[in-house]
Amino acid sequence: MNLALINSGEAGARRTAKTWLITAWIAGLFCLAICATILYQHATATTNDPWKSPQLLKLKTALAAAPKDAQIKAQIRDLDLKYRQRFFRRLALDRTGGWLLLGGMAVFLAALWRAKNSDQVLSIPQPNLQAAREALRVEARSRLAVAGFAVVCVGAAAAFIKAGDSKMPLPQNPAAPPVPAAADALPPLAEFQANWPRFRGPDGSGFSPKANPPLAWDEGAKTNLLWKSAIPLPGFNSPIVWGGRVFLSGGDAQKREVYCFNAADGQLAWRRAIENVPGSPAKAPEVLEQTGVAAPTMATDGRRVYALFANGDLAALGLDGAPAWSKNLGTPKNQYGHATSLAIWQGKLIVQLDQGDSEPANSRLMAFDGATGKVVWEKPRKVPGSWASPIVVEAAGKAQIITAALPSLIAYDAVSGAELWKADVLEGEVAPSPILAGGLVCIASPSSKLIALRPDGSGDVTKTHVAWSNEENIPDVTSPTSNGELVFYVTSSGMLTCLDAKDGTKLWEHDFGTEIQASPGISGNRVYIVATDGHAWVVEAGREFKELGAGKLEDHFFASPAFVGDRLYLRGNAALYCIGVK
Amino acid sequence: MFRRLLHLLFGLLLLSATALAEQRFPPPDFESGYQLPTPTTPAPRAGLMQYADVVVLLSALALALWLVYRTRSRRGITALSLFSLAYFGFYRKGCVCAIGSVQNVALALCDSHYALPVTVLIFFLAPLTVALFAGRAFCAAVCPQGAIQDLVLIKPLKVPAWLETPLGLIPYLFLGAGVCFAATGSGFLICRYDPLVPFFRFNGSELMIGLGVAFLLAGLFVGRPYCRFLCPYGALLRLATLAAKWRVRVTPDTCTQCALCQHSCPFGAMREPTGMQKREPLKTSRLRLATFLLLLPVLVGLGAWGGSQLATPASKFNRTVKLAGRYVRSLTTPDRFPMELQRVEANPGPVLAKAEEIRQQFLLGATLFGGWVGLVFGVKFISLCLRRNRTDFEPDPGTCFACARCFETCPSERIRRGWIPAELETARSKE
Amino acid sequence: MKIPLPQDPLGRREFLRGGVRYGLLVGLAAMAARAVSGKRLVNQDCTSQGICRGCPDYTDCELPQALSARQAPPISDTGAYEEVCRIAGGKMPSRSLAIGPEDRLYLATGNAVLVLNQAGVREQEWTLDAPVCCVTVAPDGTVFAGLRNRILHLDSNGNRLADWQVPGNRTWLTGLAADANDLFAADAGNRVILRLDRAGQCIGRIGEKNAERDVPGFIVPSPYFSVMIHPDGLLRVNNPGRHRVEAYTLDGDFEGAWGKASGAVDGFCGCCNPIRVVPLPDGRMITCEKGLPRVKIYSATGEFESVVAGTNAFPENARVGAGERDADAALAGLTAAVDSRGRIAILDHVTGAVRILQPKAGGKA
Amino acid sequence: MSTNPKEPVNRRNFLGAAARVAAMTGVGALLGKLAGATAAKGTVWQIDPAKCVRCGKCATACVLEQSAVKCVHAYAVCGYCELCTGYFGPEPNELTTAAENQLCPTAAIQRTYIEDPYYQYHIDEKLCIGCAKCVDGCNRYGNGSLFLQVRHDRCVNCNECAIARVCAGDAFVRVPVDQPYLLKTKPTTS
Repeated sequence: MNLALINSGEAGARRTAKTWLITAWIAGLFCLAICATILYQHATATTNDPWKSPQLLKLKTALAAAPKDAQIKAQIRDLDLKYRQRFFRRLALDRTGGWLLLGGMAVFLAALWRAKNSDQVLSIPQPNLQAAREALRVEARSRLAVAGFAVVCVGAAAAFIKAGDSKMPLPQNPAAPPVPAAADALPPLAEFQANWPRFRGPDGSGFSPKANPPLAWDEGAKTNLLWKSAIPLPGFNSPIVWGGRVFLSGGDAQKREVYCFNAADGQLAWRRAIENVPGSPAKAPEVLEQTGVAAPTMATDGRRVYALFANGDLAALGLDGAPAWSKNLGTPKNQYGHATSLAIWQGKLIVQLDQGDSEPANSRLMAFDGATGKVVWEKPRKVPGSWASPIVVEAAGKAQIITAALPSLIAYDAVSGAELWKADVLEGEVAPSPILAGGLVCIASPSSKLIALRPDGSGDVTKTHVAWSNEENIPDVTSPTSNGELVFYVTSSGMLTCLDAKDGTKLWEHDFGTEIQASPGISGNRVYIVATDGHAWVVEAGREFKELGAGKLEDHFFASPAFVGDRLYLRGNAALYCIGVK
Repeated sequence: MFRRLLHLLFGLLLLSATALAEQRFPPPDFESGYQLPTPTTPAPRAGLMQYADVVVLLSALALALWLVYRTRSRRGITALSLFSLAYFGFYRKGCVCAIGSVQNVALALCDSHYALPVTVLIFFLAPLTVALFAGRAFCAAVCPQGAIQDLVLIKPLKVPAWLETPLGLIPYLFLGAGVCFAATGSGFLICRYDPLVPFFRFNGSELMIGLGVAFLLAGLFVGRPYCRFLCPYGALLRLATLAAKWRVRVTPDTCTQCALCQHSCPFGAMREPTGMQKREPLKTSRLRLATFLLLLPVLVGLGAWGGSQLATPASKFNRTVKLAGRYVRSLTTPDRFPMELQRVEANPGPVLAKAEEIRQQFLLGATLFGGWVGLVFGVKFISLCLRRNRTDFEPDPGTCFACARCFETCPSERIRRGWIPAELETARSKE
Repeated sequence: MKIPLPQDPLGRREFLRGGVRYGLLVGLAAMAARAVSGKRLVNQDCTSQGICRGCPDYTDCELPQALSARQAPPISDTGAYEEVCRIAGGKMPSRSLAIGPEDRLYLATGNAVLVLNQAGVREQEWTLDAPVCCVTVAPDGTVFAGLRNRILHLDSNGNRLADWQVPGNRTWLTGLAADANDLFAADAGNRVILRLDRAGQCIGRIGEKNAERDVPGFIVPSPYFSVMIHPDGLLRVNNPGRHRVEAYTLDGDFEGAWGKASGAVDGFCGCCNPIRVVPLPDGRMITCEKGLPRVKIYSATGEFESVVAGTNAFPENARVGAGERDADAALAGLTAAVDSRGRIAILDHVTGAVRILQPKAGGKA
Repeated sequence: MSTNPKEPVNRRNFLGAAARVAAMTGVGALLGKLAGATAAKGTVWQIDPAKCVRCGKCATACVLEQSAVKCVHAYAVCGYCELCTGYFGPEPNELTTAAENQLCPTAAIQRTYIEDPYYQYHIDEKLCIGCAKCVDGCNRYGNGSLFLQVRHDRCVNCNECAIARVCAGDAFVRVPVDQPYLLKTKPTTS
């Protein structure tokens, strides 16, 4: 039965349908034409928008080179006008084109709709005899299709996870400054010098030319004490600083740990116990309480931090605290406990491991590859135990490692470990470390004299290369410090002496009258002296004594100060202190 | 109310106080009597006009209900569609719409900084409430996106039922993703990837215009592709119609089972009477149902696990997280566009902390999203095993857009309207 | 035959009853949810997601802390000067710097004048009742502090000796200079230099546009205008709109000018520079610029000599455009002052830090 | 709850009614939860000039081909300079309105002489594309009297602003519809 034909004549309907169809075609073509025009305009115009046209830019550069060239000016004006007109023409076309397109589409749809309607033949569908079976099949297929779609979704998600690199480049502790990705390249020298990467600063002389900490502080009056953070385990090592983090180690008979504090707020960013070190002795070494197991100061190359303990455990950790490698060097035989700090040079970790009471016994100097912990070279040393820390200096065209032990000051080539020169100038228990002062290596022979040597010799230079020596107020524990021009040193009883670095003449002395165990340091033109009882003085690094300021903290201090930026970091027995201007 | 009044008073006080305190560095003292112009500030559409939109929305919804249930007029529905397209589409430029409002509601629920405009809440709730009682009248003729697709539908082709089922799941997934992104403050995905809005504005990115053209071209042959296979609000409405009290009924009288309505529906929404379907052995279907019921929690669990894996890569779409990541990378490798990093570099702490917080939110959000995806699939499997008894042809309320096309093809309706003589019908029934 | 509609139309009574029931349901649920979730006020922060309520107020903005926390590189690489000391800034904007007896620094910061010793230790803090725009120290050690339209005369301990109101509703003081008898005040609002005696009486107006006396007039688009007494006895005033430094006698005769507009190192960059000119004891002059923040030295006759500190020494200052806040609260800018030993102190208005530079050893300075 | 008395109460109707009640309870709960978080006033997008870093994305990221963001000139803040760094490029050839001297790529700034030595700068909004070149010049060196604002005669107020999404300074904020501009000059002065 054909119901539709009841309403309209067949032939008439066909004719109308055809008319509408033609209309639809025309409208459709019209729409296409408009689309094409708009697309063409976009394609030609977008690259030459007045603000990004390379041609215009080139002309303007040319004009800057030849400011008087009227021809270039004319060209710029023409081109500028042309592009601007084209740009605004395009905008206008887009607007009107939109409306025209809308109209065209309306006509197109209406015509198609009419064509379809007048052509409509309504007929009752024939009953589908297969319908029942098909329904079941469709259901089964739908289930399959849904399952297939689920698989597609899982695949897409997996691809998304894989492409999106599910590691988040965010630090775990947002308060801590993020750690630069461990790259094989070491940080530049400037960064090394801007930080405080080892015992007594970049070159081991306790001198920072650019740091600018405050002149005065007082814990009681809460002035210039930025923060104070308790240190979990004791240790006599000094803080080192790298990239907004302060590193320390601490330990007792049971545990040895490394701590990292955020320089910004003093929060303990992480602490890592050094344990399960291969070959580590089960028994804690016998050490004096005044030395402890964590006397050696740590070192860093900006990629990892290194820590050495009195039981011979040597560990490398990432800046985020992740263990890199660790090994045991054998417990050094030392009647007080091992105290020599680590040195670092171009990614190599330098360990001076002197031991034995009076007889030399297995003392050695070792260089490790910082990244892997492999021994690069190792040199035996015929010296007994010492407590001075090595420094690495550039002198006589070589990188030299200067070590001090009874009875010699010995220099080694940092690259190969070959011995360069030695000077038998030391006596007593060698604790003060050597420094470089105005091109001379300066070393205090405990309580006897301060000697400066020219570091350009070879072989035994005891008789040939001593530049000067001075015997006044010589310290027994602390090391001297120098800004290259002057040398300062302080005795345990609190006598500060200033010498001219050139010839060793004494310029002045000043008695603080209190016990001082921490080596002094120089920041800019100021000498910082920290006494054991928490008093501190800031003295001008000048040829005359002039006190610039003073500080007071409620703690006991043995560690050397660290200067970074506008701050001073001090390790007390109980806590780490950050001095700076708020 | 009282609080608001207080705020107003306080604001006024503050304003006058600053006016007194303010003293600007004086501009040059012009000798020629030049007067300083003031910059123009063309006003936005007045706030009250938003409520006009609400009134239009509610009236259009009521009118659509009336047209579907009382007059049963396809012509009326088409006319209302044209009006909605003109008003909500070309006049209001497609913003704000019910589809996008889902995200505003999600954001308002999760972010205490965001104030949800009342009008947006009404745009979200009104069509949903209507759907709870009377089906998708909103889709029929009020939604401009639906209207434009309905109007371009010229030659409907049938999408095979097995294909329609999985494609019909996409809206649920899109809804989940859209809510997850909005709730974490990472942006409005649904608005960003609405392919039809660029038409209303005569403007848009190349990608979105291209997508829109593709959808409209497909819409010439496939009924409402966006509504059926993408629209997340449609997914919500589909859920709401499960509870609908009134449903669209094709025939005003008894169904003659002529199947004309099934053929007339371009959206595959018409369900045939179950009497025509073959039954499987009861045992098979029960076993299958039991399997899928057991599978449901497994799917939800798996989905949740998978979702949690998505959290980190997905969180990188958040601006703050992206910025924090760029900042961290810039510490080792220089950034190509450092201008954006300036505000982190000045003070990285809060940004990094915020990024971490958002990442945690994403962990929760993505896990929930994954569970939701598992649930959608599991429920779909179960529903494919269930069979309801139908004696007549009737539209599936979830997929029916109440477009009124089927009414006019029903012989009984045509008789009711007097388009064909009743005698013919009685003659046929005697046959 | 008329077939009825497929569904019975909904009766009015039934509709109302249903409406009331569902309405009650929704209301109850809403109240319950509200009670459970507690009251929540929409936060009033301006965030990209949040809504900003009320008029933004730019004037009361403190300096962004983050800015002051940043560390600018030391000045050493460029020019003949090197940085020897840096005094960190506070939270409030600093606008002016003067150096007095014993090389004390007088810093106009917020509503106060801070007195610092050479090492940067704060010795005194004189809190005044309005933001201090400019400060100078007279040869006798007393201090003049300029508020927007007032001048306070303070003794060396901050006790108030006099408080002069400067008439005119456009008055906006930005620079002061004092010799033994007179006080010169740069009024940026009226584009004039006022000459005041020790009683606070205005005894001369210098630099107003006057064709007869051949005075070109000052162009001062923003509150950066200063006056200094040169060792040769003339006044030196920066005329930012003309990109030059002008010389006037104490009586207001225009004596000449030098300077040119250019982004190159020997010119003054942007639209309105220099913002300050400070003579050295030997007659050479230090100029400060904003936009490209830099401090340079010109000879007594205006030939470019050297750069004291370049743009990269003031990264924060270079980044903060004046327009980041209301122009009144213009932040960018530098102020220089010279102490008795020939060292130059530079105040960075943005960070509030003072850098002290001394001539490099062996360098030509 | 309100099943039609004429309809038989079968399982399907009962389930439907129960679902409706549950759904409406959910709607109520949503309303209650959002009760304190709604605003009767609508919001529009605006640029906070204090945060704008002049990155130039306003010109390209808007959904409108010619951006709804345009430069606004606060005359009261302007210095009326002859050498305007918002009008002239760096190191201008001459201080004239010739194309080679202008910074604006669409020549949307009109420079007019007022009196010696002052010039007025006026934005021709039809031409401005919101590229922020002049804003950068003016803020870097000058008073910052040129700044960007969303112009509400053009803005379609998208639910999610396409520029806000990419804004380098995170300067886009939603502001109440009755205070739609964040101008540098306040409406009142004493």
